Amino acid sequence: MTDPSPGAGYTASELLAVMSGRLLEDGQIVFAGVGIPLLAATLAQRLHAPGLTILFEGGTIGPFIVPGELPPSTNEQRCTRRANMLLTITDTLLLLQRGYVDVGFMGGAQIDIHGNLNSSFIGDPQRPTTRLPGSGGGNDIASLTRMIVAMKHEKRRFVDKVDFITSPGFLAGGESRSASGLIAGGMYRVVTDLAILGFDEASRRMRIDSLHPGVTLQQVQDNTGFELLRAPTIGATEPPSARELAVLREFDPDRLYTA
Amino acid sequence: MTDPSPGAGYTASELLAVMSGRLLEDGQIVFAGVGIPLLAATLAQRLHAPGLTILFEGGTIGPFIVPGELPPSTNEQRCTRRANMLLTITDTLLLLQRGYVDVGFMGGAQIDIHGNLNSSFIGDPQRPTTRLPGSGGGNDIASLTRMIVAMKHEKRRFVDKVDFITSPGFLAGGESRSASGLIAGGMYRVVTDLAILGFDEASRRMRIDSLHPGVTLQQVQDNTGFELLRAPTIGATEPPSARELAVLREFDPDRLYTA
Amino acid sequence: MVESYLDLRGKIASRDRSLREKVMSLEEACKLVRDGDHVALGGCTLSRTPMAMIWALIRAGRKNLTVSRSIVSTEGDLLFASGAGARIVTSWFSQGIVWGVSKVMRQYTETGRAKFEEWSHMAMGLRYRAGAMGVPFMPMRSMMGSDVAGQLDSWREMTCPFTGEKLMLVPALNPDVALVHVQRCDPYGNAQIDGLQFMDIDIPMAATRVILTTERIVSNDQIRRAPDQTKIPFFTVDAVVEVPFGSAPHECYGLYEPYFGHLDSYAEATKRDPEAGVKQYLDRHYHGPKNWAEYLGLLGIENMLDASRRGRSIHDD
Amino acid sequence: MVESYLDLRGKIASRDRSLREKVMSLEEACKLVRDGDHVALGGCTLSRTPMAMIWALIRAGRKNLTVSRSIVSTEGDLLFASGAGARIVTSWFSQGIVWGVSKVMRQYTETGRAKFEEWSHMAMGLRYRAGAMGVPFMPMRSMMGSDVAGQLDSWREMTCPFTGEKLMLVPALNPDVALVHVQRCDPYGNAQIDGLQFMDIDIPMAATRVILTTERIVSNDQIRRAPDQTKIPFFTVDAVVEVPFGSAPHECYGLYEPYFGHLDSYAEATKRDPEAGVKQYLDRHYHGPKNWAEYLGLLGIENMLDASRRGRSIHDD
Repeated sequence: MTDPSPGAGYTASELLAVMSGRLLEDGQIVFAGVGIPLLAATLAQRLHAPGLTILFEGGTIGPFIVPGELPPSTNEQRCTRRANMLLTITDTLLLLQRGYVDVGFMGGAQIDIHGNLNSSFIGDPQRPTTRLPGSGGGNDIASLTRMIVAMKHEKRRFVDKVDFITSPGFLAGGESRSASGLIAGGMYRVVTDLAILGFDEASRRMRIDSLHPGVTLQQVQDNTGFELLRAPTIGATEPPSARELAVLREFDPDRLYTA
Repeated sequence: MTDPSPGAGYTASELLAVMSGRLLEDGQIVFAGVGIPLLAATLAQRLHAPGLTILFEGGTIGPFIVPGELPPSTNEQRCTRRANMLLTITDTLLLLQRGYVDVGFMGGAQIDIHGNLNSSFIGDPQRPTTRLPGSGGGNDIASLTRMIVAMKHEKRRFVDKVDFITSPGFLAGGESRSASGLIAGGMYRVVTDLAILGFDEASRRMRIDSLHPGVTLQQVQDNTGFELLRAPTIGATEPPSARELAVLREFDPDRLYTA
Repeated sequence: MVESYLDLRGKIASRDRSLREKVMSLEEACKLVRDGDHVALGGCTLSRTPMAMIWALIRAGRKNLTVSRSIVSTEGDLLFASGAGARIVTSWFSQGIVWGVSKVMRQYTETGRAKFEEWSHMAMGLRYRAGAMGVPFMPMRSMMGSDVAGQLDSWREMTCPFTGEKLMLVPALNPDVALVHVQRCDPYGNAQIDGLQFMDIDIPMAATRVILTTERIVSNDQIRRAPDQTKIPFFTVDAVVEVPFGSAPHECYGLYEPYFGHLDSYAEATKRDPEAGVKQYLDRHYHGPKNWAEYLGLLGIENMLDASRRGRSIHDD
Repeated sequence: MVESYLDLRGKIASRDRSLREKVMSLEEACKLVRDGDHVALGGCTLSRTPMAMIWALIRAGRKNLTVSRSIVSTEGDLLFASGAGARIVTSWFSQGIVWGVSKVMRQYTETGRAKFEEWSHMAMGLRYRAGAMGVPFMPMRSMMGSDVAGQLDSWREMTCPFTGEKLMLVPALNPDVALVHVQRCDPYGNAQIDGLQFMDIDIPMAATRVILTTERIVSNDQIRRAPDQTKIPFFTVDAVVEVPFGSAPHECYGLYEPYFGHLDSYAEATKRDPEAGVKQYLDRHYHGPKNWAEYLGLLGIENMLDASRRGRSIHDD
């Protein structure tokens, strides 16, 4: 991945964290994965969304992450600092099913034209080139709530059809998701280091919604393995502010997730 | 009800508690209702079965009841004294379904030839003479484990067919219980102030197994609203010992359940 | 009988689930309950009954409620007799085994003026649990073959596609409102419950709106010091009402046992003429007092001290 | 794929479920695990991993186990490489996101020498829960439509008889043995778990045999003083083994955090030549030490103190 604006004073990961954090709204309940999602949600909580509630898959409701003590996954005690409640993993995931979660927020390894995510196999699943770690909560989160995905924008990651649907987006597009039994939720936004992408209401194909500072439509298309639709009006995102970057760096001083 | 041996020095309820307590074995897990079952299980625990574990529907595993502080139901804090664990009602009842309980132990208001219990309606359920309190855990206990029922032996309580099957015994007898989907458990013993009754293996009809001191077969039959089978050998139970009665009275000094 | 998944989700999506204060009075909380609602009650028999909230609803003249609970005691009598409750869905309904069969329950059900809908105890629990989990039913292995099932029509049997066994499917229960009384919670509704939990973890999760009454309100800081003790999460809660002795004359684990003398006299008063007896009781204890403290005064300070002494003895071990 | 109800009940009926002492050594507890068993592990990722028991099973030469867990970390590498584990059933398997994809997991699965069977995380949880409840399946609303479901054949879809909605039915999982590490339990196996519970309430209830390792054994009296803190009841438990730092180098809530330096060096050692690296690790840390204390010595006293200091900081609030 290339930093879209070298000399901008922030890394691509920091850009991702800032841009996706801005999509979260005050008062929402957000089911956040470790890494960029956790950082972005914490950033939002400290800046524009103090009433944001973070849920971690490991069983934590409403924690406050301590700067400099980021957890290695969502399942360690660092995730529980000053939480409102701890509960079992199964009951935490059931909060998604019950409908209590506004936004599921994850990273992605590979995504396709309909927002399906793959974190299981690269290549033929029967004889994979690479066995990836798998679903974790991804399948459940993507099946049961509105999703924001934060990932780096590379051609090999944005493919026409994923090798394996680990976490369902709109499956084959159109009405195929709800026909499969997934009648709630769905892919909402994909945030990359180049742009913010949404999905066309009818075809459920990926669409460019807005561009990050200094990025062109062509640049986004060039880094994508399929043809992107374009929103009627393409927005331009504001660059990360000094305040946003300062808070981010306070939380991840060792650049564990934002190198 | 008439005391079968006036001047015996114990009430019919005390006889019931002693006789049914003796059926419990050391090491068993017993799901006990309030009243006689609770007293009988506590008695067994103090005398011949120190390793008996008592479960209460309200969510208590392995308590020790404090003498003189009997709970008004299985759902108050008095049930929890020195318990090993408290859990939700639903999870307690699920222990029955999972197969962890050796014996379910309840009182009964009305029973029939196949051991079905009624605690819901006297008369036509559509226009009942008496609306009784209902199932409580009775239906689940009787459906999911081997049952001991302690009740007073009266003709109006021992009927050919109960007005309403609240807690299933062997339903219509034979294989009808398992055919209905209830493939585990079943009625084991009915303990009364006159006798101990079992069920014929094939017909699943009620059978006299043994008689209490001074009680005749005819007397049992006379107090029963249907024809009782008789075990090949009819046993004779030992009368309550002074020790048994003393412990019982220590636990229920106010004769709350043993008047 | 079971709501569609999208309807259930829609109801939750429209609620304000942010971390916000929601402390109010009993009277204000009443506004969250509408005539005809399905109201689920926490606690069981004489334990942690949300008595203060029931008291307030009866005073506010709510009508035609369907009320469900694991096991129903005197509060069921009062709901029937006041006209607030038209139907009670439960596994067992009477004052308590030591007082015999409730004459008030009998009076109202035998004359058909009110309905007592009976399920097995586990069925009640699994219906709330299915509701809490966001699925339309739970499979179980009891209630089959019995007349308890026979008199109901809102269950299904199925043959298990894995084992070929017969299973009972009980429908999810998603109450309109849940009333739960707890020992303590914070102003946001994070509740910690000591002792017996009954069905009070599933019920608020299954309900569309939740009213908590609490013996005391503690700070959110205190909750956050022991988050593994929180049993009900704030975002399920719509109202928090601080009501000391909010279950009296029933018990609240670790704080007070039942007021046995009062319950004996209630049983006595409703024995001969159940209808007149319960009406007098309602007039005196429900409609008479100007507030909850005055109600507690009628129950008597000495009785309060006695119930508290017995209640706190649980901590002697 | 799902055992019949009568078989499951028969297995429980034949166990000694009385209140009895069951304290033993790691080596004795190993005898409760047979080659080819399905072994479920408590904890999640780096938390409360029953590492000491896994260590003992590998040392005892157990073979061909199917191992299931909510999320699998380094213990999965070691089970594969030692030959103890032939199949791992889980939702996620890698050392941890900060160390990248496990090279050992890749080596064994990509060459087909061991199997990694993937389910959604909630499916894992509901499979254990169905097993714990004594029903053959749980209905749920995820995994449908995805290739996660597509590559498995032991689930069923159904049309809900109440709502007409499509539902996924996941099969009950009743492991032969459960290994769970806890902060404290009594000699009978009544266990209290602080902090995150993961799937460790359902797993012992679902299993046929349960081995608890515990940071310390407390008296039954102490358990009975706070029975509402007990999370696993004694009658599900077959062995209690006291093993301080029994999750090291993973964490145990409130006592020690992960040994991060050790985990970094493990990742480094298995990076270039995963197979040789993990074998060396097993030789040195698993087969080398004469007992658990010597294993802890290899991890280093300073690292132990550091992990403990960080672990106990959770109580600073």
